[in-house]
Amino acid sequence: MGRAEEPTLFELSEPGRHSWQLRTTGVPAWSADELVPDAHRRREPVPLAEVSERDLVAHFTRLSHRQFSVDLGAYPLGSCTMKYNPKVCDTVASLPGLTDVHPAAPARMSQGWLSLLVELEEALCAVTGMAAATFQPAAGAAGELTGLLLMRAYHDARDDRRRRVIIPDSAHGTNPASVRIAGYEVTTVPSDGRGCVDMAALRSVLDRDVAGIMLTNPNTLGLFEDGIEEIAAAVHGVGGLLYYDGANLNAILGVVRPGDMGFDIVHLNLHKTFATPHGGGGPGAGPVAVAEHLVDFLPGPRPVRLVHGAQERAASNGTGATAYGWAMPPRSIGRVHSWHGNALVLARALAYIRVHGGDGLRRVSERAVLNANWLRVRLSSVYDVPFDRPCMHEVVLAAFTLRRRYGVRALDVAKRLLEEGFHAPTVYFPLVVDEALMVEPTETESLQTLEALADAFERIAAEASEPAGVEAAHAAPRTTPVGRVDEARAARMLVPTFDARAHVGMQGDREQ
Amino acid sequence: MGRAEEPTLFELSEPGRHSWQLRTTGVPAWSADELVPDAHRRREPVPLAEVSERDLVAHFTRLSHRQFSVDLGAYPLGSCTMKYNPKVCDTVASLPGLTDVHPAAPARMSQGWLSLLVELEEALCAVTGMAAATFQPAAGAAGELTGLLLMRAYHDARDDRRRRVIIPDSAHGTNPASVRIAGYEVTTVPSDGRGCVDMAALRSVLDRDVAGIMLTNPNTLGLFEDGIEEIAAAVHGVGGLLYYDGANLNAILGVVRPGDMGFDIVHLNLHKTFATPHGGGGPGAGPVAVAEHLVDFLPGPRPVRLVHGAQERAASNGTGATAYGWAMPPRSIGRVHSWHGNALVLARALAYIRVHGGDGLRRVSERAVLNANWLRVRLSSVYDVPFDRPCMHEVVLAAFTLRRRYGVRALDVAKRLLEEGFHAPTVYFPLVVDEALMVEPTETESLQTLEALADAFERIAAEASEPAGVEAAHAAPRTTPVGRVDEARAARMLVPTFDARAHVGMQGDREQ
Amino acid sequence: MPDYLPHTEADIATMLAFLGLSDVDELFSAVPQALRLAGGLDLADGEPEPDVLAHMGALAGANRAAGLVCFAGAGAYDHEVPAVVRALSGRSEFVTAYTPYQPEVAQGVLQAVFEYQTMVARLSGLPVANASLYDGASALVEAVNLGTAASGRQTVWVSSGVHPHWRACLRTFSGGSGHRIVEVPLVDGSSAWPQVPVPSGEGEAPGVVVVAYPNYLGCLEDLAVVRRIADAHRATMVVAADPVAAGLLRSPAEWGADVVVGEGQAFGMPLSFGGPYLGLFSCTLAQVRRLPGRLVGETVDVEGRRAYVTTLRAREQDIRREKATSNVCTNQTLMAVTAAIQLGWLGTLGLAEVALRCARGTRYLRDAALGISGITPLTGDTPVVREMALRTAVPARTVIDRMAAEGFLAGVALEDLTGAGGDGSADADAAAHGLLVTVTERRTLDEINAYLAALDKAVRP
Amino acid sequence: MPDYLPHTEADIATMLAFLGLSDVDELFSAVPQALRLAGGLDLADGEPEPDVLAHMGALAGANRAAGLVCFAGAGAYDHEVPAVVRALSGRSEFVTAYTPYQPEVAQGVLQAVFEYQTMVARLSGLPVANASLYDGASALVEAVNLGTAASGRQTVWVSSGVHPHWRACLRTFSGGSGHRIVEVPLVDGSSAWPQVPVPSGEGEAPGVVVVAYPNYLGCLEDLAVVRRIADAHRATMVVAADPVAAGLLRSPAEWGADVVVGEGQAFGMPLSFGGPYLGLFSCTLAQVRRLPGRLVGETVDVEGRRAYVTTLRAREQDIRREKATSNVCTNQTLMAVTAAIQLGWLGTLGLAEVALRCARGTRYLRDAALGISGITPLTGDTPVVREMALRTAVPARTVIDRMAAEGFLAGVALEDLTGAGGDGSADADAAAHGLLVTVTERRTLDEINAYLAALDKAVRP
Ligand SMILES: Cc1ncc(COP(=O)(O)O)c(C=O)c1O
Ligand SMILES: Cc1ncc(COP(=O)(O)O)c(C=O)c1O
Repeated sequence: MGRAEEPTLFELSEPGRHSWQLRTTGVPAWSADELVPDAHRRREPVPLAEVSERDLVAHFTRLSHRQFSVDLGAYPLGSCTMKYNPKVCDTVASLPGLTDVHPAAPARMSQGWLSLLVELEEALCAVTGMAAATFQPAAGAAGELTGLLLMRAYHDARDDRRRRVIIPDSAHGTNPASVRIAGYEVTTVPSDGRGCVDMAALRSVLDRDVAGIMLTNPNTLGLFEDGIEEIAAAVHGVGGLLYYDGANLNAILGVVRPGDMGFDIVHLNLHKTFATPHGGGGPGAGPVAVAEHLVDFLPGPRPVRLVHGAQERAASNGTGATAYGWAMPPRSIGRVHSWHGNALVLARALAYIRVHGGDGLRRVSERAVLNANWLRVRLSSVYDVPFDRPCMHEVVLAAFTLRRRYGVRALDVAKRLLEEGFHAPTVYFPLVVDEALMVEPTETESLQTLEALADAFERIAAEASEPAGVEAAHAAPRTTPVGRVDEARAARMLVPTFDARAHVGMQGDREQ
Repeated sequence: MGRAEEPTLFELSEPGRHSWQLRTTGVPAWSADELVPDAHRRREPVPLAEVSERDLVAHFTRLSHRQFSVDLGAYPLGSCTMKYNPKVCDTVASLPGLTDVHPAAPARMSQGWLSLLVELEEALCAVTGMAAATFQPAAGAAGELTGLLLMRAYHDARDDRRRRVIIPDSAHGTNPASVRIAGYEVTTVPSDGRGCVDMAALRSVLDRDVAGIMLTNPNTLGLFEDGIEEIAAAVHGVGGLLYYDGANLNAILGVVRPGDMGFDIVHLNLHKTFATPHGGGGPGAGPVAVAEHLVDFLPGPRPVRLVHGAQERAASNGTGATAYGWAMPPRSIGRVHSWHGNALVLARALAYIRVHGGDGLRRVSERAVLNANWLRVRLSSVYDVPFDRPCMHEVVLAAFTLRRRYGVRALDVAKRLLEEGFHAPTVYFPLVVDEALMVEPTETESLQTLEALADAFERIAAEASEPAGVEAAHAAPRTTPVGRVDEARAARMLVPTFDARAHVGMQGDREQ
Repeated sequence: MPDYLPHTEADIATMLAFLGLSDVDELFSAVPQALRLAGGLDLADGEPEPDVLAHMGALAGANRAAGLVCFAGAGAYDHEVPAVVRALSGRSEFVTAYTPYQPEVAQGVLQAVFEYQTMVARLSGLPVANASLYDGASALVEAVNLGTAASGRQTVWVSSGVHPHWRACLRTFSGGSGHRIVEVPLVDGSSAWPQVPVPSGEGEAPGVVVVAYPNYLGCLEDLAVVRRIADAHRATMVVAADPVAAGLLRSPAEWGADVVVGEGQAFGMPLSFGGPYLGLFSCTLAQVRRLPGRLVGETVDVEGRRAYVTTLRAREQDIRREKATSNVCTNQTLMAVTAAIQLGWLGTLGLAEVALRCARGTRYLRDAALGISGITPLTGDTPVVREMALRTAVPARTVIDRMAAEGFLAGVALEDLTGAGGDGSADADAAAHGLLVTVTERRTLDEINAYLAALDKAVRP
Repeated sequence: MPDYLPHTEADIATMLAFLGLSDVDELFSAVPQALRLAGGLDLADGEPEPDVLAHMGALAGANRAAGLVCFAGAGAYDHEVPAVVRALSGRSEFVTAYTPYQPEVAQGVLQAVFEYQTMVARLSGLPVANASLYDGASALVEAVNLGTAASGRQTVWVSSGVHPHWRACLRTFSGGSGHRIVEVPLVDGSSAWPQVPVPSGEGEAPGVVVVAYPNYLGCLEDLAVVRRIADAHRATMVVAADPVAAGLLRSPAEWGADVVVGEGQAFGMPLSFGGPYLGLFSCTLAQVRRLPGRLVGETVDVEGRRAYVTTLRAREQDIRREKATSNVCTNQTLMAVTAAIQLGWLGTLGLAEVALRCARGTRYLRDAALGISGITPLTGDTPVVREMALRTAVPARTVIDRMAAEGFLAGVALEDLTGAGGDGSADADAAAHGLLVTVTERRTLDEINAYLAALDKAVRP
């Protein structure tokens, strides 16, 4: 099951089939031409698929059997924190009292949501050591851009025009891209031999044109930047701000806080650290938390706890209970979302945080780091470990020896792992490591699973020393729904829609 | 995915792991020995599995990928009516207002449920042409037994002791088994050359010792017993009752009613006709509907619409609305279920019936019969059709020619179909047909699906004429999660539990 | 015309043409004209899903009991069902499959049931468990059928501590099987075995002895006595055991049970007005060929891979037909899978904890309730684990009505239980004033205290 | 200690020993002592799931809006979401997967997104659609980025008929991009393009022209005019189109749009207080290398089997880094999959029917509402498809408060929309008395009539 090719919904379609059923309303049945002026009226309906509910279900259920997921097995995709997503959060995200609230409903009618957001904000501030947060950014990258606009607003407010933002060479691609889109120039600093920011290089690029630095700590090599105090002092010294990319917060919950390290702005990836599922690529949530001196610039309106007084009494409808409302920060950069952010994702995160509590979140990080280090030590004899010292929640291995000796690349190792029932690690990232295999087991994998994963890694390496093994590695994966995919052809003969197939002369079906 | 062997939960278990989380209650924490007398107190906890929620989820999700289902594809399993089960019914069956009602809640507090049951009873009576129904039987076989006890109670009440029940040789195994358990003897009548009850044979066994006859119409050959009026007259003539096995009601909704054919007792398989899902083998629901002269014997208590008067006013709490209550039929055979039957299954059936309405149910049968006949005609040139005349909602094909010519049996055809992504038809049933392949496409399969199914059937037959094809048929299925299973060994070396593995010397894992 | 039918007009025309028919009605030519339903079914026309959902929602809304804090039990319990169990047992591969007749594509259900059987066997202490029966009552009926077949004797001694509805079912089905059911009275919460007249001959000697553990009033019966009676008569000892209480109690097998049955609703099934629930059934190896229902066994496939399959099929109705000892075909597989998931979630310690918490809550409520004037014990000092029977100064039905107004489902009136099935075993006054109260692990101290306060008011004349 | 961690004490001991550590704290030796958090997080200890669910349930219960019959829209609509769409989009394979970086095990998500792209392209009439953006606003921002890059000019003419929040986002992000946003006023519901001062030079000439169709007041703009303006300036024409109204309206591509963006919430996503929603984005083939976000393409695997993969990856931030034109990584894939399922469920005729029913309900309500004294039109006779702006005699916020007491979410106060984002484009009185009312296909005649009756009372001084 899952191995048979699945036709597209359009190929299953037959004119006249239907699935839809709509409420009986009794509203007068004017025709389209009575309702829409001729010039605007569509002549033919939008051609979609026409299938029965039965075929709709079979189609998407079969597609789901062609998809790997956390629920099917270990997903040690470095930097992505593919931990188990508790099912209780699905229940939370489907409570009608949360799902059926219009985003423009007046505060008086959405006290539950406002209270939820304020509670989450307080929790995230406790975790990061910051003063306040915005929930509007819908994912990490959106948080980055928001954070950089805050940085800009901060300097602008001091009439201090700065043009550059510093980024280490190990940074995730969203960092430089966000910097560029925020209208800044990127200055890259190299990593030193220990995998940390090269302090000398950093100092050499620091001047009053530097708006700030973007870092994640632990960094994308899975290593803790132990010079962070020095970095912070240096950047603050030239008037720059420190931006924390929260992708790796999973390593340090309850251990150390970005605020205490000197960061001014933090974005969090709730879909990583707080187990809200990734959904095949989203939705995420990328709240941005800031230190006191940046609070006034936050996007708005923001959910706030109303101070006791007239406003509160009005909002709580005379009940006297603490009530919540909206407030626009005085020097807000403005909106960064159509509404208030990915609200249901936020509700999931709060539930996760409450189940764990302060004590549980710390355990999360301890176990994540324990798991990663166990894998590091276990695999260090068969894979390269470019920076072989204690790592945090992920470890960057490399296949350069395998490649040099046997021609087996990181990509081959990844594809072989798919055959073994595991998802592959992140490959070829961070860019500073050749043939990188970035492994993040997460805290929800058991020792048995780690052992099985390590066994698979070792088996693949051992096989590589034999010709059949090399061949198998290059031919992998063969037990997956499809084999290696021709990516070059996809780009060369672009088929971005079913309708585009006709242009490149694809057949409705391959030869039987 | 789905092809890798999955360890049992017990093998994934590690002492000290846990998934459970229970509400914080604040109840005093007495110890077990303060609560349970020594003689009764368990010394060691019941050994179950100890796994994390993450492993629990992965385990059962992976198991689900080793399971075929209606949602994954066509399931033409004759007699079982594996039609599409609308998802809206899942929603109905999870409404807290239905799921959170204790079965012993007083009628005043469960008016919704009572009203639902009465409405469903009325609908089933409309469909079957009967006077009243009981919902207690949890599946078809339970309905049969209940119906036979009603038959007995009816005769007993007339002081008319009868010992035999007639069953055609094509009957489903539950019929004779139920007859036996109801304390009757089975008298089998053969089918005639047209696949119907042999009237002469029937007459020859009819006498005043016959309590009744059990029939399904259409019968298990998918053929309508067109002599039903004659049968009914003959059985009633000797004072016997007619029992209708509702397994095949899907063929005749809105076309003809068991009551009008002369049946006195009808059981329905809601899990067939009314699309409540089969759940891998249950739960079902097997309500029994009866003609007027049997109503007083029904199991009880029964949900009833209260007559206007004091009782109603009490139950409706003075609101004056029509209210519902419980009533024990005066000569009830008693209870046949711990409570009121498989209530949530009943709720699903009512939702299905309401969506279709009278007009829609008739369309269901029309299309079911259309689909079956299309397959019959299409496949009649390559498979044997023992009774080649218009069928109802299913068609019994046979592989005796394939077997004779090439040694390819019905079982082989079935296993090859599994490889093609379809479920197999019912094989070797009914017993009166050699190498039977009982195909019930159901009305929810589209013409395209029927064509693909017929193509697969034809391909298998065509391949059988070549040695490689025969070999492939015998080796099938090879693309399924496991290959052909050693059933003999399962019975010979019985391993009914994980713990029994030790006794027969099974390994924790097969050799790596 | 809402429905789920895929046929377009063009499809229908094509198909009819292929069949050489001109009209859909001709498909039914075998149905005698005189029998055909004129004018269609006497049912309203179909309504679109959202309308139907609104109707069903209105019905659901009319169930006041759903909103009450539940202290009712009597065989149906308000236990925790976590989101994870609902999510997994609701997977459509489990929900929309049929009985695993094709094991090659049914390993998911088969393995889950195999795990379920293992868990049920561990709970009872017996080596074999089947793939499920309809409910507790049907499991008991099948156990009695097995026992009478094994002993060759039709007389069945049943403790009146067995759930009244289950006993009612036994009586109903004895109408077919011809079993002679002898109900043994309860005295002060325990079965009074000595009150059964000494059997006057082989015909009267019991072939089966049935006892509940704990019994339906929540009391722990002396199973050693029952074993001795069974031994004395070479009868089969059947124990109807509460599988949650099993987390605290010695297993029925330790007490010598031959067959253990039970209601599995507590393992992941919502109250649902009584169904679908789950009949638990386990027995000794010696009885395995008389086992009712399906049994999954482990085996291997052609390549030697571990595989599961339904086994000892020769017992089943589709093969043995009129010689079968059980007619069960469709059972409660999805509920068995659900129970396996729920028991996997609870695990060794979770089950013990649930049982312990139930017992604690029960103790707390009982101690406090007996301090209320107007409440007296119905079962004396007999140990109580999980359910208790109280005597209320005003009729129990009145108490339940009054407590509903305070937000509680106060319990089950004994009268409703024993009356409904036409029992009559309990004496009328005890029944009218008997209130069966349950405390599960879900009940908080605050809820219990509020309950007690409400009870205090409710039992005043 | 509730959590989801599998480690037993024994596991931890084994693992620490393997690492040569004696304590878990040593794992964090790289963290400078001075920075370490003393005393743990300032958060309460963990609570078991049922307690958390109770808390979240209480919060949910405090949202009165959830129980109101919804006549609010303004970019977030109460459309039918059938059980089947929820069931399929909730399948854990879709929910718990990551971005399909390993196509061999991600064909499920990839194909679903490919189908989504096809549907979005068919809706807009343009040949390419991406795999989703965050929401309507982010899609608009990206479209403007694409347009300015294509034209090489930073000036953007934006109709004030574009949703006020989206315009607010445009303004926010222009703080980084340096775009010059020129807002074109609405007069009587339509963009008054002639009011924009004639560009005095290349720098002032628009590189992008943005219009909404229908605009946020529900009016149909003349897109031919917009195309002429775009042509005159060789500017990119961006249309923010309502994808449900597209079921009734000519496609933006027919009007000459270069880029079409929209909010996809209407396709299967509940209101959810504003998210997660779905940014729809489609464009011409000529612009495909500037397309923001992910794009799935069809290709083949090594054996020639049809396969899908994310393509033109060189555009994306992880490869182009500081040269990327968009920073989007995580998007709204699950929402795109949901939309594909919902659009598969609606199909060709269902979408047309939904649009038609919306328009009918809107017409009915508008006709009747304008008969109420105290209600006047805010947008004159401009055609209205799906959303309407009314002027209420008392402030709109007051109307909404009063109508809530009658069980309705009466609509959105214009003041809240234009004020919240710090807009100020609408004049203050119009904003304070402007009520945006929406009628979807879910609103019954009874609901609408009851609404009208309540409105009649609510607008009295
Ligand atoms: C280190 C790092 N930073 C930023 C991001 C961007 O987050 P998102 O994908 O939520 O936009 C990611 C995730 O992909 C990441 O790994
Ligand atoms: C013809 C026939 N009769 C009776 C039954 C028994 O129904 P159930 O399986 O619900 O007990 C079946 C189904 O298996 C059947 O096909």
